[in-house]
Amino acid sequence: MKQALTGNEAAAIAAKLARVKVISAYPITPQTAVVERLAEFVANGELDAEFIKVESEHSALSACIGAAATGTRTFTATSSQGLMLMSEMLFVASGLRLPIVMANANRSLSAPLSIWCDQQDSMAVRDSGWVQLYCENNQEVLDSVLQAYRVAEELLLPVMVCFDGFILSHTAEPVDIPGQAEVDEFLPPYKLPNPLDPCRPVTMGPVGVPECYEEFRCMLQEATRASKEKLIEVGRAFWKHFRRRYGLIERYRSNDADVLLLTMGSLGSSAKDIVDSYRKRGEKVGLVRVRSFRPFPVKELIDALGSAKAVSVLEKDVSPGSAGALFLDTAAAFINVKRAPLMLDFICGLGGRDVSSLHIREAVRAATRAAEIGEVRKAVRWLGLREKLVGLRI
Amino acid sequence: MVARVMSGNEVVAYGVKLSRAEIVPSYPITPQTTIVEQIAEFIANGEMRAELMRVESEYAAMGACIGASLMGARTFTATSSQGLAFMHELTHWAAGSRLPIVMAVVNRAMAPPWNIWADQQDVLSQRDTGWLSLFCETNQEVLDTCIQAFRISEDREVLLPVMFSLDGFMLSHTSEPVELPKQGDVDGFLPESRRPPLLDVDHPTTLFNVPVPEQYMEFRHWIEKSMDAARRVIPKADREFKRRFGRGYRGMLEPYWLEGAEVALLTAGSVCGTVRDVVESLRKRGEKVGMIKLRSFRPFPSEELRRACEGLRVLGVADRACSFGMGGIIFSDVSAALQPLNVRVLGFIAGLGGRDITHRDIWRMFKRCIRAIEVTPARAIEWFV
Amino acid sequence: MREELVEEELFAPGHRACAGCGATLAVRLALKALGKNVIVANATGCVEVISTPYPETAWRVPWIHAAFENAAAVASGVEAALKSLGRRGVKVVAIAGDGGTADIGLQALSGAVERGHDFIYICYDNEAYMNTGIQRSSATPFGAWTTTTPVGRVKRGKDRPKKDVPAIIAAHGAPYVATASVAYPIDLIKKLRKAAATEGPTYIHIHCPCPPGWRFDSDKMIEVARLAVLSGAWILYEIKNGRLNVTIKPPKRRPVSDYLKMQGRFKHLTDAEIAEIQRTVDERCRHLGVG
Amino acid sequence: MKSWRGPPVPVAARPSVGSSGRTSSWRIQKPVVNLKRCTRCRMCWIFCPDVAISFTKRGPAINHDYCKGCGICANECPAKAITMEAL
Repeated sequence: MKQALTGNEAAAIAAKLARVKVISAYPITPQTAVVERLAEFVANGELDAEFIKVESEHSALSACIGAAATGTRTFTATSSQGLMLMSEMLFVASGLRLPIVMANANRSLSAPLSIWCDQQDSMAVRDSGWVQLYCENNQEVLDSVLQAYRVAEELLLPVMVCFDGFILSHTAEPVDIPGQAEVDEFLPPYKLPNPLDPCRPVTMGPVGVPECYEEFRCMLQEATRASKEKLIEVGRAFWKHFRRRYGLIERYRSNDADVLLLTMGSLGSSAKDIVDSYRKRGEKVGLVRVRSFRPFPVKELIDALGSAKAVSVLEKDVSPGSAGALFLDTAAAFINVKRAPLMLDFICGLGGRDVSSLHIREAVRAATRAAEIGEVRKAVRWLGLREKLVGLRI
Repeated sequence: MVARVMSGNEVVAYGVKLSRAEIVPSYPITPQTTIVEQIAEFIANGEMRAELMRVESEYAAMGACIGASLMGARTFTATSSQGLAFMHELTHWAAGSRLPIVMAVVNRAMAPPWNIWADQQDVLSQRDTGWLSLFCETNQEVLDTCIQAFRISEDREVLLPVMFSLDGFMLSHTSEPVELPKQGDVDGFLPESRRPPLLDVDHPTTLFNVPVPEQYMEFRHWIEKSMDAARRVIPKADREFKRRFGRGYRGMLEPYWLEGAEVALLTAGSVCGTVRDVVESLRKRGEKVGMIKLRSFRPFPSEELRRACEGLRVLGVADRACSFGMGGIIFSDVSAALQPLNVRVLGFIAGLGGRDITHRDIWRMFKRCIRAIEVTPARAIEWFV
Repeated sequence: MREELVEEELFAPGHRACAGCGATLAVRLALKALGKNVIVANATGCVEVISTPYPETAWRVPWIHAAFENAAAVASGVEAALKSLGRRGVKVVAIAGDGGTADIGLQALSGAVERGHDFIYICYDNEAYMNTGIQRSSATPFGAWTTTTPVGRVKRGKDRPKKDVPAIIAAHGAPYVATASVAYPIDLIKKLRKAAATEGPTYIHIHCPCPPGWRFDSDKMIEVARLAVLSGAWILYEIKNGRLNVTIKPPKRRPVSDYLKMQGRFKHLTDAEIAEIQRTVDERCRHLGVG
Repeated sequence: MKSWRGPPVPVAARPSVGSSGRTSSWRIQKPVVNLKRCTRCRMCWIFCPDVAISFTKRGPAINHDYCKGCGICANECPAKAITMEAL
């Protein structure tokens, strides 16, 4: 049945539908409503689960690791500073191959302190071995959490479902909530191959001397690569049950486009409006939205962007001293491809800065100009900077 | 100049002593421990006037560094893998607050499985923090980079914390001959250590208040501008160091034997020494190969790299880390920088968790690059187990 | 033999601990007391590193190691999972060293105890970061040499007293807190059995001498541990629901110098410094009602 | 999952004796039990950190594969029935 839900509520309801057994989370803006709603479900008996109200995010993920290793389906949720505090444990969760699912309401990193949305936090932990899905709307948040459990438990990999803080987490949108029976059919109960059990003692997290360490890291890399096919397979299974289609990327009017926008998260919806307005004027502009940033859809992006003349990457994060993470990895995907499009990187929307249609149009114009002159003079640019504030010359 | 045979960790301790660091908050973690033990020795024997804070965790170590640095004291800390990941939230904070702090990262693999040996996963995963990130090939370079790091970090145009990396055990616990500069010369090279405190009862100020969305982005852009400034300051500091002490490291990136080279291998850290040997032996056999030693990972020297790769057909990037679900970490930055040139780039991931990268491994990497001149490789990123 | 001492060995021989290691003996005795139905969450430290080189392990019970500072947090996750699975009769045990308990892991421990999880937290206290090479921790006693509190012209050993973690945990209202020593195995095993029988968070702080770290010959390990108790430097007590009861009262306390003189880490102490340590030990014994 | 090389079990290990091989190579002296003087009080068994002493009907038996020669049993034996001798 359809209901107006915020992103936080969508994530909480998805966790309930997935019949999670142990929730371990620490409140942090803008993720708090996820924790509050789950606490109500447990208090009202709507969800039979243990809710550990831990004393820090580092302990939040540590408790999830303990619970998942003991053989229960676990869930946690956090944002920016919390994600950074638990970043050491992100490596441990993926290294121990525990299928933990986490909802991350994207929020910028401090200092200076900011509670508003950008994707710097989940981007900063892209090397940790977690599958990372970025959602465009609250329906996708709910659906991605359900799909995340299938992907996680079949490949023994933790999955992070990211959605924009406030823009999605606190904005209500109509969301179709599937019935419990349908979800039980789509999502079988949780079975870990080697749980912590006194009847079959096992040692988890031993010392790995150089002679065997690299093999485990190689297996983790292969598992994250294998999660591409798994995400597609689970997306198809989801279409069969719930009639909503999800893949690694979303292509919007991109097949014959000369200029393409490449972005992630809720920025995709605003970009679609701009694409429509250009298309009305007969200009071949399209959009590709990356849903799965890890595993990075190299082949899919080569197919989707290969035919375009120029691509403008719009991303809400930057690696200071280099460029945006999406731009870096997309460039890496195209490095040995003969006919690669020209690429421009636009850093925008940091710290909750609004990315208006004017900014997106500026990105399209820059890409069109680059396509005409056939080269890119300045690859990395910033959109929406207010010079007056700090007397900057861009 | 006093020449002595010293391990990488001892060298860092001497570098910190010569740089007159004042506050050293730190928490022990293998293989970094002998740095702090040596500093404790100096202080206990009155050779060094500094406050060694034995904090209860790496998270507290970076917190203490932030407090000390904003009070104007020259601050140093050192850590490895798990410790660096544990203080990750505060490394972002330190860079965002524009505080000059110098940190030695003795590279060690990330767990699990639990491993204390060297690879670069820990420091390369810190690429978005806003810290400058330098790599060292030899113990001499560790000492010189440590001293240069204080000058770069406290430069008015940069004002960003700097982390410099040395390979765990391969450098940290391996002794090499090192020349120790005299205290007077180092004092001449480094600015006065004491800066005005930002918190002062006479001029009460609030630090790090909350910028609303209309103000936040400009602070991040300021960091980007300081990174651009650092692209000038790092080579300048290196040249100035060479003028005073006779040793220089070609700034952010050192091309090695690229004259007439068709293929080159880019890497960072102590493995560069091995690559130099292999380049030499291959050159004797008439192979047109060379090496590019990456000294500064952040800021990433894109222009210098493009200039160095002008004549190249194929560039191999040997990453001692992996961004799981994608591939090499340095590989992505190199690919973005070399976009305009049509240089083919191959990524290799090798030497994780202390596994040696042998001459044979590097020889095989060069072979793959040479073969890639004609044949486009199926997979751009290959795992060298 | 007393019925407390069961034959079963749940900690296999062949682990890599140094000869005469007190910590491994503490863990061996603890597992003997608790039996097979336990799940161990171990923090990084000597015991973890010496017992689990992949692909072997010395643990004959389920065991998980995540990181250094979260043994108590991982344990609370395991306990919650067991409760949700409706799994009865399995006791969750968190094991960590003094650094992992008093310093880097104190927050996770405090959180887990305050939340009232049903688990036992065992701290094997060898009074410094031995795994990383004998650096000072907050549990290192006053005056002791370590590699980060060296004895030099200006500074001489640790200049702060030992952190009293059992008191901190008791202040959380934990139902059962006790100190133990490897030199008194029966007392140790009885206390662990009491902890196992107690519902809710319990804390056992075991004193474990470390031959390389405290600088004495390995064969004297038990003797040093015993002397710590006989001289009052280490007091064996239990706190049950807030009421303190000293379980082993030495008939006539030995001078603390007998204990200090056996260990190289104290050999630099002057008579004045030893007298100062004697004064603090006397005061603490009077405070806890030990003769 | 099939395409993975290496053991499918994630980073885990099954319990086994001798987790790091014969640690007996570490010792420079070894305990010798004089069964006549031994009173079967088991103090040696209880205080052994390496679980290298087991009890048979005839008294304590030292497992020389894993005894590291630390000397605690000899030092603690009330009847002085155990002496440490050169290898």
